[in-house]
Amino acid sequence: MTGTVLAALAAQAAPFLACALVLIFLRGRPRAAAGAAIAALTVSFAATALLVWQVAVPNVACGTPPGPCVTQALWLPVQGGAGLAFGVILDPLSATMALVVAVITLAVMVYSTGYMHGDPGFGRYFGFLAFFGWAMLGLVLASNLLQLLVFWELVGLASFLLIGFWFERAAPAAAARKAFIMTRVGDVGFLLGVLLLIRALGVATIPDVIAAATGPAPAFRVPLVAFLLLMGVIGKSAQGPLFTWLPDAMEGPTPVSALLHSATMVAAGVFLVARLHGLFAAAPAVMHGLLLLALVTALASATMAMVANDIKRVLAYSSISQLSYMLMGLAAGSVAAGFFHLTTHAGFKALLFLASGIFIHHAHSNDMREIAEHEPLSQKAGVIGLVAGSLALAGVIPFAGYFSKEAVLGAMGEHVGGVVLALAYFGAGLTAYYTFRMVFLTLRGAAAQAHRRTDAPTQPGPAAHEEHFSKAAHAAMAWPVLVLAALTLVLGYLGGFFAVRLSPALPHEGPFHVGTGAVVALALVAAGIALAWYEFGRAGALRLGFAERVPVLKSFFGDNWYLDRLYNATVVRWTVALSRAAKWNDHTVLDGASDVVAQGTVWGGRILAMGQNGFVQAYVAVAISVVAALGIWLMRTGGQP
Amino acid sequence: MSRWLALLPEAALVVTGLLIFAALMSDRHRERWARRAAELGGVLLLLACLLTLGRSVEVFWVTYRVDVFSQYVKLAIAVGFLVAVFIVRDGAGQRDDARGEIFFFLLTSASGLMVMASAVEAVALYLGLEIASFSLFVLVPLRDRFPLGKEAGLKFLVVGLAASAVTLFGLSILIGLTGTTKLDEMAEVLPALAGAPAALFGLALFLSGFLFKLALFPFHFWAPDVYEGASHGVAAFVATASKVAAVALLCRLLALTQLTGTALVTALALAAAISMTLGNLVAIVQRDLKRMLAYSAIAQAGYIAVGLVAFTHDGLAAALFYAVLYLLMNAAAFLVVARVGADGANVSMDDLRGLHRRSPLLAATLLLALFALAGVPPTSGFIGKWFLFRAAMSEGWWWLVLLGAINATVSVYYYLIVIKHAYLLPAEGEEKPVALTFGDTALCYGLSAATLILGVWPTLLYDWASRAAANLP
Amino acid sequence: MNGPGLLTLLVLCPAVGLAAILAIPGRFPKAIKVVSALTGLATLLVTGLIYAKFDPAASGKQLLEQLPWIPAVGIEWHNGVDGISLPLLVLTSIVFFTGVLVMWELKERVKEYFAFMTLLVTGVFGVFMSLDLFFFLFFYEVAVLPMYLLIAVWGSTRKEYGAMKLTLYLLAGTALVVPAALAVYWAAGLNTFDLVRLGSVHYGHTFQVVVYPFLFVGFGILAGMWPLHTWSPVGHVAAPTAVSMLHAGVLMKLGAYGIIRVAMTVLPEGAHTWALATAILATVNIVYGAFVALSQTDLKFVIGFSSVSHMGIVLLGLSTMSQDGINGAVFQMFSHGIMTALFFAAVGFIYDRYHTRDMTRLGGLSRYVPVASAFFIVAALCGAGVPGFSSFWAELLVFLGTLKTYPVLAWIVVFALAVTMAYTMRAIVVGFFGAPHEELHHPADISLFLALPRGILVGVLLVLGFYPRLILDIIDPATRVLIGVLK
Amino acid sequence: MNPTLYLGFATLLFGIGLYGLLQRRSLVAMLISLELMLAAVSVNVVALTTLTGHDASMGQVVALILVGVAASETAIGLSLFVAIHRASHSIDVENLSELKG
Repeated sequence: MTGTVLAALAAQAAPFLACALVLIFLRGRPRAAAGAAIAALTVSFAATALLVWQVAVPNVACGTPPGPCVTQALWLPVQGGAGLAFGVILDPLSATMALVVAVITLAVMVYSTGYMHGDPGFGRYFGFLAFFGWAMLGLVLASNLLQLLVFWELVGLASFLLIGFWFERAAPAAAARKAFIMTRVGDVGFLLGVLLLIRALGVATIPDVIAAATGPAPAFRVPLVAFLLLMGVIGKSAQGPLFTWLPDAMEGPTPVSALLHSATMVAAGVFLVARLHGLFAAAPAVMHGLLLLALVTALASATMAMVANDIKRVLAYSSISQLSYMLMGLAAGSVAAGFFHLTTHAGFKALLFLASGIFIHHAHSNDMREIAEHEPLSQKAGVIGLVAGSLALAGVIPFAGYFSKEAVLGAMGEHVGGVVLALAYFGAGLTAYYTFRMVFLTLRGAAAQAHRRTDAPTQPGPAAHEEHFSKAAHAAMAWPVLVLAALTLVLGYLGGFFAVRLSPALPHEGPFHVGTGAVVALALVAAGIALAWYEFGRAGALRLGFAERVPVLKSFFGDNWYLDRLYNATVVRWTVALSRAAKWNDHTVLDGASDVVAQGTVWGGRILAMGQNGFVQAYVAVAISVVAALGIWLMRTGGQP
Repeated sequence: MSRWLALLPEAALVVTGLLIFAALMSDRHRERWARRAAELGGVLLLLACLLTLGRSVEVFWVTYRVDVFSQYVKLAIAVGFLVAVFIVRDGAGQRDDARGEIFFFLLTSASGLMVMASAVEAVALYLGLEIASFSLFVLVPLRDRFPLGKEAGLKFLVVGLAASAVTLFGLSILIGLTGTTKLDEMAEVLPALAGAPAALFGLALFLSGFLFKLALFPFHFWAPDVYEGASHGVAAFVATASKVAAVALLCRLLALTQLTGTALVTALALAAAISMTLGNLVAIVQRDLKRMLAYSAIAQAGYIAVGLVAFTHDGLAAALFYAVLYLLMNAAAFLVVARVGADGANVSMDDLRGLHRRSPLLAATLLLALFALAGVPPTSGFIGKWFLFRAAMSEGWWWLVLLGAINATVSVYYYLIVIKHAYLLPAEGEEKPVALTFGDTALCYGLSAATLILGVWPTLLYDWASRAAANLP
Repeated sequence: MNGPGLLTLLVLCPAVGLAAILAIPGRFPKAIKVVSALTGLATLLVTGLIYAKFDPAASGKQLLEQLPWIPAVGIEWHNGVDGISLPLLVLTSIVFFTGVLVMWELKERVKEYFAFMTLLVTGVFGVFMSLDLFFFLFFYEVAVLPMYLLIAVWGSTRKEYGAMKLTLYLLAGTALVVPAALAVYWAAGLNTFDLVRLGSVHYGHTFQVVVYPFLFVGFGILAGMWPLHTWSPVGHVAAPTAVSMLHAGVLMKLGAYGIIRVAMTVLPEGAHTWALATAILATVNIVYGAFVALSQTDLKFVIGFSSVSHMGIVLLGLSTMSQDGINGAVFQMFSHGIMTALFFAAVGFIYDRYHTRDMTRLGGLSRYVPVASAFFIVAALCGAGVPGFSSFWAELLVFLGTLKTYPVLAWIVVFALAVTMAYTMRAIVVGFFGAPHEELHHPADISLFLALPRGILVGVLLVLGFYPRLILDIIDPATRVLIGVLK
Repeated sequence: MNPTLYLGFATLLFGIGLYGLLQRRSLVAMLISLELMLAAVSVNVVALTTLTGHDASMGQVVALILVGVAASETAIGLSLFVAIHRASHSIDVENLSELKG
């Protein structure tokens, strides 16, 4: 076992131990709990940093058959194969992703010490966060597809627990349930895919799988497997038909949204595609389907973001559409582009959430218009974070988002082009529009006071526990925001780094070039921002978007394109009906049948009992006649039956 | 001289008879003296049988044979007699002026049964049967605290006499065909005639008297009425000792000739099937405990017949084996009945309510006895039925075995209802605890222990049974 | 021919405990409880010794002990364990021990209760170790019967109906098994009930095809096979906590074990002939159970039907006749045993405190009894096949096996997982999340002592969930032997 | 001469007795019919043993024994009937059908 492997194990072990410690012993001791969790994640952070230093920077490629990058031990004996070995895989991709996860988790934990201050479930909260940290790192470093699936489900579990953290309120509970079930629908496909792989290969070590898929004669139907695996991706990364759980997931605490539902967990799907890019590339049709699906999702979620008034929902929709962009990049064939966007997005989207968290915490409301009424500008860190993040999200040069989105669009330009490309660009414009709609709605409240109903009920300001809300807590919330804000300026320059390490196959991508595409994109972004300014930003703006003016669109966009209604009207209703039918069948038909048999037996007894009618002569008659009958029978048959 | 030692049990019978007779002569405490005498005699009988177990002689011009078979059966009868005497105790439920007589007639009946066990001559056999029956004909109607005792007695009498007439008619045919009344000589002649319907019919008619004692369909009708009508002790004797004798005699007669493959076997199989089914189904709807036990007895007779239809050594051994087990478990059940209904009145399900608190010991005894009757391990009923079914299966009676197994399941239903009353339902009104003498307690423990031990380790008894079966012609 | 050893000792433990309990006067309930707990501890200890002496590497039966019992009919006291029965012995002693602790607060008729419980356990141990067909069925029924009183006396909802139904169903099962067993005995013609020797005989094809269904259905009833499963939810709902634990946790395994040990081992051809049919039945079990559970409101009913569904996975694994499938099935038997025990233990606490199990009348429990709720949630997640708990691996293996033998069924079953998740989430969210009902009077959270047994169960689930080889390395060799027979 | 005639006669007698046993309502009449059945048996035995060349004495012994048995069962029967009559002032079997089911 080399040092790197040890480091990888340590990175996973620390949060796991912290989680166990906190959940079992420290639930009632907030400070200790937070301390343990943060300490653990610091360890993970150091370890993953070491990994990056040892693996990613020198670019230790992971050849096939698995070179030194995979270290594993037999975990599950299965028929027809060496059995499934679990371990760690160490290559630039996993190392970098691990670092990203560690950093964001750590940042969010620090932030949470302030945000969750005084919450009765404080200890439990940090236990869950540590649990998530463990699961996510495990997912990233998993060397075996099945192992990855295990952690995949565990992060789902963490998501369930954290969305439903405030379980006493109906909404979070329902949201948590929805999230778990919906992602499970996708995961079922994932599981089947993995099962098919194991059945076919007898192993599921990632490099082997890729080798088998890209080999001359794959032992399994690659497109089928790829498709099934994508189901998992779609569920986890909230794409296409299965995205509606993500907006609801915003019922969780804001730091959770920042960590799980924008930066890391939902990106797991994207990570999986990058991880298995070889396999997916071997199924071009599926990849093309993914590309289109992602494109549709991107635009659709953008439209939804244009009409939402809940700041977190806006961010959620934008997360969906950004995830789509990552997938588009991957689908277009460039791991580097997709993963690059994942990294930058992790940074600035976490930043946006944390920043919005500051406002929410301040105004005790998610509604941007209400936030606007509580001197948002007083929250310096929040403002900085929100603006920086928005610039990055909108893709304004020189913020991180610009470079990564350029990379994605550039990669698409290389491979697809045409209408698809055009729409992708258009989506970028929309992004800029709804992002700055958010910014203006949130921050430019004062400018619009004049034009708004004066009799608006003004919120009673910060709530009770604001008073004893310590300075330390404020700092705890401010610092991570500022750090991430700084990162948004830095991360953008990692493009080359990723290109070299993740897509060596595509040399020409080199350091990302700024070409005509970039100009177009910037132009669209500018247009989007301008429109947002006109509608929301300028003094005396109506603060009403063009989409919101059309009632049909407003309700259609605002209601997830009626997808939830559709599901409730079809899948959910059918399932419930089916289960009712089954229940009826069980209680009425099956039980009824057995009861009938029992009753029948008893009735048989009653009837036979009538034979014992009390008349002795009848008894004798029966006896004698039976004997006589026997005699006759004997005579007839001559004694042989 | 030593060969006469083999007749020790019979001697014991005579002595006991005289003792009881003398006791009845006395005019003060005659019941008590009679009981003492009977108990003493019972013990003597038991010892005598144990002593003579394994001897074999033939006396009285080869009409009376003492061998493993006969002594095995006599031992069982002795046990049955002794237990019955215990259960009778002070003869509660018997007409006051006839309380002492119970013991005498029980003894005569027992002696009849013992004669049956040893007789190897048809007329002697028949006489033994009648002695056994007539004593009971006398005892049953002498019932008190139950208006219908006489009716029960009448039904017993009429059905019994009819059966005996049929038996005799069969006997006459057999005599006519074989020209002898000695079973051995018949055994030599019959195989030649085995095919002849007349011979089979004669045999069938001759068997009917013993089917009557066993209460197998179609001669079962008397059982429920008599069990319900007779006092507890008498019913117990009818249900235990005479059952064993009947089984034994059926074994002896069926072993006479090779019947396998004849229509008679099919007939017996059908009788067994009907008995099991009818007994179990009708038992479900009974409320009176003794009547329920009567129907269960009909079903049990069916199980035993399942073993008999195999007509193999295994089958006969299993039947003899099960007969003894059945004697013990049934005795336990009747003991509970007799003690719960200590005033001599019949016991209904509701009288059992709250028994587990009124007398845990009796409740436990009942539980074990009923589980044994239902054939549930670790009680002896399971292994007994296992042997019976095993034997039947060996001759390919799979449908009979399947039916038997299903019947066992059905029977569990009504046994559990009884157990439910004893263990689950609270007593209405105040719970009156059940008084038990030391003897009763000992008997409860003894019978329960027997049921359990034989259920787990039946080897010894089964060996005797199979030796007895091997001893049949 | 080696005489009685550890296994006999193991089956004697509860028997002796039973005797001791009977010896203690009923007015010392505490003493009786202590004795029962000690009995449980003793069984744990002995199973520990057996586990220690057991050599996973060596395939085939071990710790054999053989002793002529009724030579005349070829009945022997013949015991042995292999990789299939060992986990089940361990399971039994764990569930028994925890079950006793769970019932610590029992008030009424303590003596009888623990007496019957130990009797039940005696039977279960006997079945899992017996290599003689007679004693197998002997103990099998010993285990089945005390259920009636245990449920009818100490149970709750429709207890008499549930108890009677359960008993009759199970005995009907044995009514099918006994004739079949005897038929096999005579067909072999060795005058022995020794399962090993009976298994070495080759029976005629027709015979196997005809007799196998009797054995499969007969045992299958106890394993909760559709459509003869209805006794199980009703019985579980009626039964008191520890009895539900033992019943769903251990007794239902007797059925599956019987199918492995008797039906499949003795009549392999029959097994092959009927494999598809049984697999389809099992699939119905899984899907149907999940759907019914989805619309139940009584928590125990939810668990009951989830048990039906999970036992379906066991049956499916067995029907695949493949190594993965059978490995998974046995693993699932173990893990489902622990899981259901935990389930019922958790619900039992809630029922004791709230006197209702209707999830719509509960709600928000996690707020007031977080630990007790956590136990339920853990069990539920395990049941939903979330990784990190042992069931995940078991189900995975079964699916693998099925995918090989019956791909279509595998797809159906895997997609049914979504439904499983749905009813699990429903139970958790409706019963334990959401706003606490105000009218409920909320008790104190579960005491440390009562949490202990549940904690043990959780521990087992987690450990095996983390490292499945702990048990699979034991099961696998035995399965290879079985596969060899089935070939 | 051949036994068939006697056999036929005996069977007839048995049948008559049976008919009486089943048809008559008076207990005494039923008892008499039973006696008829036993008599039929005696006829049978004697005839068969005598005419089929076996030793006739055996048959006659059996017959005598049967007479004795018949006598004893009559005694028991009649005593019971007396008791019944004392109790219910009737010996009609129809009235004795309380025990049923």
